[in-house]
Amino acid sequence: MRKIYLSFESKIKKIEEEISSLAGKSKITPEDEKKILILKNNLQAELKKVYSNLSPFQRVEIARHPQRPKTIDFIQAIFSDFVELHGDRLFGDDPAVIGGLATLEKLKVMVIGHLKGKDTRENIERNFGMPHPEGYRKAQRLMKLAARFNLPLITFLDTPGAYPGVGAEERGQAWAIAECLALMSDLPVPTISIGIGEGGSGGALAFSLTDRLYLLENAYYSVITPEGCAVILWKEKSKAPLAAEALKLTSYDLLELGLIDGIISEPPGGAHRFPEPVYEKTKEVLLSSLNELLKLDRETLITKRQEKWRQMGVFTEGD
Amino acid sequence: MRKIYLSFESKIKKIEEEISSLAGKSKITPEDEKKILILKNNLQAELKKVYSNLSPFQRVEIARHPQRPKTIDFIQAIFSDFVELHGDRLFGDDPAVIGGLATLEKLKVMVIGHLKGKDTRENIERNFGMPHPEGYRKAQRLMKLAARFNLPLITFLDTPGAYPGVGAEERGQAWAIAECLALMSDLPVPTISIGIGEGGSGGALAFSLTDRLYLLENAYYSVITPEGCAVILWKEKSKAPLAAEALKLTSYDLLELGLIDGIISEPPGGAHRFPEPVYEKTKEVLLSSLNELLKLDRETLITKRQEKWRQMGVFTEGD
Amino acid sequence: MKEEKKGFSVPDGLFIRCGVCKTILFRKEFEKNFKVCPHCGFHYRLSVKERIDLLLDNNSFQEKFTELRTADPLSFRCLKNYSELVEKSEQKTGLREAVVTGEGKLGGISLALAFFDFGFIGGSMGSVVGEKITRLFELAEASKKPILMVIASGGARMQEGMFSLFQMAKTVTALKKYQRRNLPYVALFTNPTTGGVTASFASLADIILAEPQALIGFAGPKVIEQTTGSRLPKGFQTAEFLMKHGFVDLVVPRSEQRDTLIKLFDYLIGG
Amino acid sequence: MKEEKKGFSVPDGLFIRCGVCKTILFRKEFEKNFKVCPHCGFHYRLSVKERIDLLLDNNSFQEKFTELRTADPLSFRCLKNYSELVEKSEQKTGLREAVVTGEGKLGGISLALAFFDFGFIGGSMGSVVGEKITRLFELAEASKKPILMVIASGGARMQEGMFSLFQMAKTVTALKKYQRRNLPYVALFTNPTTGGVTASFASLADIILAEPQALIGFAGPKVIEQTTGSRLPKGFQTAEFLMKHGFVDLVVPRSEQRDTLIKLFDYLIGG
Ligand SMILES: [Zn+2]
Ligand SMILES: [Zn+2]
Repeated sequence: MRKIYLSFESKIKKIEEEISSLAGKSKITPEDEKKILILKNNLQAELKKVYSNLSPFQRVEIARHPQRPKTIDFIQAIFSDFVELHGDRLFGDDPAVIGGLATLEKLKVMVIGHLKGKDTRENIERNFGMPHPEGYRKAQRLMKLAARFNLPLITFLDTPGAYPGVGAEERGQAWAIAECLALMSDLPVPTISIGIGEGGSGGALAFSLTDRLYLLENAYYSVITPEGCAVILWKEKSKAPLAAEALKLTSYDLLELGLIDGIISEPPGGAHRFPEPVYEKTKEVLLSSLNELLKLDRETLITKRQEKWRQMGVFTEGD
Repeated sequence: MRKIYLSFESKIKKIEEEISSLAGKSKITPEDEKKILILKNNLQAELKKVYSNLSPFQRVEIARHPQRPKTIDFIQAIFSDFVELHGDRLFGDDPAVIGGLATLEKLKVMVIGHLKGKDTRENIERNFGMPHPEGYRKAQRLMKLAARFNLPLITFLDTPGAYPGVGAEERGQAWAIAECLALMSDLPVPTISIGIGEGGSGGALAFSLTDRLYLLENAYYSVITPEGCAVILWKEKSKAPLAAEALKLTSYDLLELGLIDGIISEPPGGAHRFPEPVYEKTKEVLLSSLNELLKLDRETLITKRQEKWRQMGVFTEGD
Repeated sequence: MKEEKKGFSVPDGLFIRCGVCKTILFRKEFEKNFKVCPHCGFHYRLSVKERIDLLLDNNSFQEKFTELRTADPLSFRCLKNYSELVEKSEQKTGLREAVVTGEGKLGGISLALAFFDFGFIGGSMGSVVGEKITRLFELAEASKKPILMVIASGGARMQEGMFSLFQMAKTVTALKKYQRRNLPYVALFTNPTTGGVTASFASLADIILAEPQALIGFAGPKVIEQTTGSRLPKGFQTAEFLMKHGFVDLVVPRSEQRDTLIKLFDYLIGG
Repeated sequence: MKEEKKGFSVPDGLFIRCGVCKTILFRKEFEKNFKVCPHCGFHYRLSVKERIDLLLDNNSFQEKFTELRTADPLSFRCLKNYSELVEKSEQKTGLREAVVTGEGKLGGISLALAFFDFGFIGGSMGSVVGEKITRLFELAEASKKPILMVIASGGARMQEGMFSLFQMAKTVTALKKYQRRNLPYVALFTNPTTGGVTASFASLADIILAEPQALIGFAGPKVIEQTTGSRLPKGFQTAEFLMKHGFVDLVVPRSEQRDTLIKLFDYLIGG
């Protein structure tokens, strides 16, 4: 697959292309090898430089990178024996949401996530990871199964948002999301969310009222898209980078504000360039969180979750 | 509204028309009055004669009589302060099912029923009382409200059956009915069904897994329409009267077989001719049943309902 | 709503012109009619005070949680700073936030109450709105009171970023604890009810009433048109449309709202 | 299914011809392949015995409730009497009713089991089928066993009238009591699964698997065509269609059924 480069990766692109052109030669001289080594060092330095100075909007671009690993990649890399379960038993089986039974080391769990496609064809099929109400209702069904059969719930967040379309409105998008929230608020099993890419507003929130909420370093989570915010506040879509800044939507901002429980770091170059270490870290985080949460009795678990979400918000009190 | 006569009512029709032609004269002589009195006596005698010798299929015809009182008529005649509630919170508001809060004397209850139209236009709007899945799901929502707010549930049965259509299948007709049954099997409030007209198979059953099930005298309740049965078994729709006989679908048959809890009698001439006394009797039955059921504690109520339905069926045991 | 703006285009005269049906109306009659056009039935926006007058028993309302004040947790900067926006909204509406919460009576029934004002930053939910709604659920749970909420909101409040989004989770968590007690919660959706408020505590009410023609939905119609690139069907996202699609129990004009609500609460607490 | 009948049109030879794709097949190979056409993948009907061989651990099945016998509660009369029909079906299938119930093991997991045979009066549910299913739920509840049911049914059995219809209510009541214990129940829908069985205990399974191309629905396709007066869309009411519409978890070919079921039960009892 041809690599796709982001706007701020032009220098990286140049180095990587030089490396592959040298490495692709039919005869590689010792001279070439030396050059490659130097270029690789340069590449490392450049990746570090670029990726340690990312603007919020650049992180949004990384979160949206078409080659960033998707929920299905995380499922395949981290779990074994995945059995996908389909359908909401009401209207449809939303391809923008994937869910099923999976095994994490020896732990049996229920996994649910938004699912984007890997290419245009897949993205059209999966509606670019934007669920319809039936996606949220499929999730609700799986959540209830998880509760019934005592399976911890793990969700992966990766959506630009719930789909704003005629059918989605006709079938109660707002209700579908609200009912997910209601169900998760006292689901009697441990629940963990991992934001792996885009955290698009209510469409992402529907899967993240959990005991623990982590974001990959370059994932974002926002009340509104930077573009949408820019149009409303500056009347210009091009002001999206400003909006991204103002909205405090990066993993670092959100951790600092106390809105998420932790960051899963990505190598310089991002999860789309180096997914393996990200899978590994995600797995560690899941295992250690589950370990903690499984020690709690059901009632304590729910109470703690409710307390966690009870304290969200900043205001002053008293006249 | 012009009276509609059934095939076996030709003599009744003749007498009634003679009466109205006499009564409609601009000047009614004492002679006319005498004639009318005699005719009225004849009418009574004829109604009694015809209506005490009805064949099963004739009862089916009465149950389907377009002028037979509908669920809405029972609601208006028996209850006060009806507040209709709409929608399944999932897909639609099925006009073939009506439901809402109502007051029976001083008792607050939830009422749900199939709803046919009073004329062709209304019948098209209400799909001739044949629900789609959203009708059963609206009912489920109202049943849950009844349980939450401790309101006894009263259902009226009057449907040719659940609608056999493409959309109904696409949206899970079978599931919608099954979930009604599951919900009713342990609903923690008293539940009573009244079959007022057609009891069309699973479409009617969905509302009748109750503590008490009554049928109006000329209502029917059947596993399949007589016509459907005739086509399958005799390969001829015209054999419907034979099928109606074989299926044991009248209120009298069903009471004898122990499948219903009682019959609400209709005056000779039927509920379409004399609805008022039928409303009255229905109200009495509801009040006395509710009175009994409200004495039971929740657990006993549910246990008794489960035991009632547990023993349905006839078979032999032992080789 | 464009029509509404038009309806108020002659703001100070003896007469106003209905923006929808263009009829010239006596201002007094219009206001006595709770701002419903007597000609076309369009329901114009009401202030919180007008809502209270319309629905509650006289002088029964007692506001609660007035001590909560909006902070600016993101130090949000754009053309206009967030704190200035809040200040301006306070002046414009005479309110301190987009929702007024409290207790009051309706037909003698004690209720916990929330009234949204769309004029306050589009009735949007930030930390204070979320906290007030949450406290209202807690108060109602503790005192076993039924709840009535009159909604009018454009959604979560952008200027508090993820704090706003998480108010959806917070309010629903409180609601779920409340609903476990089998206490009734009725919502009245007014124009407009969209976004994060709809997708959280608002649509989880036991019974949902709506005002005629009120805009109700998750996404706003503009966003949908832009995303799908097609024109919206007529009547899309109106209260009547929502009822047809199964999400609204009843569309109730203002003249009947008080009576309907009294009946409803009577059923839900008396069973 | 017309195709199926065609498929068995050369019933005694060394070869048979697949009614769907017209390929000539070795009968032995076809049967070793559990009656799935190796060419087009069409799943032909299996007997209960073949199902048990396909799915369960060897010799683990023990039939239960064999003492139940069909009565004729309506003394049902038509061209052919009900009792004659039952007798003929017994002879044809070697079974005593349309469902075989019992206990057995699947990958070492003890299960309560039901297998329907469509050959016995269309797999229809009368009093005995209802009673067997009910007893199976009760047995499974008492012994805390997971349940697997392999469904094939045309619905309620006409010849027992309302007794048959009420088996839907009876079985669901037993199922609900069973499910309160959070014990798992998996159903495998085979061709065809329609009518009253679908509209009761079958579709309330926690997980629903289906065989490829199996007909699944409430109403049969003929009835729908007659009622609506229009032709049905292609693939309507197939297992794949049902999955797309949200009612089937997975469509699983015979070759994978045993493994998938073992995995599933492992998840549902091991959590
Ligand atoms: Zn007007
Ligand atoms: Zn073939």
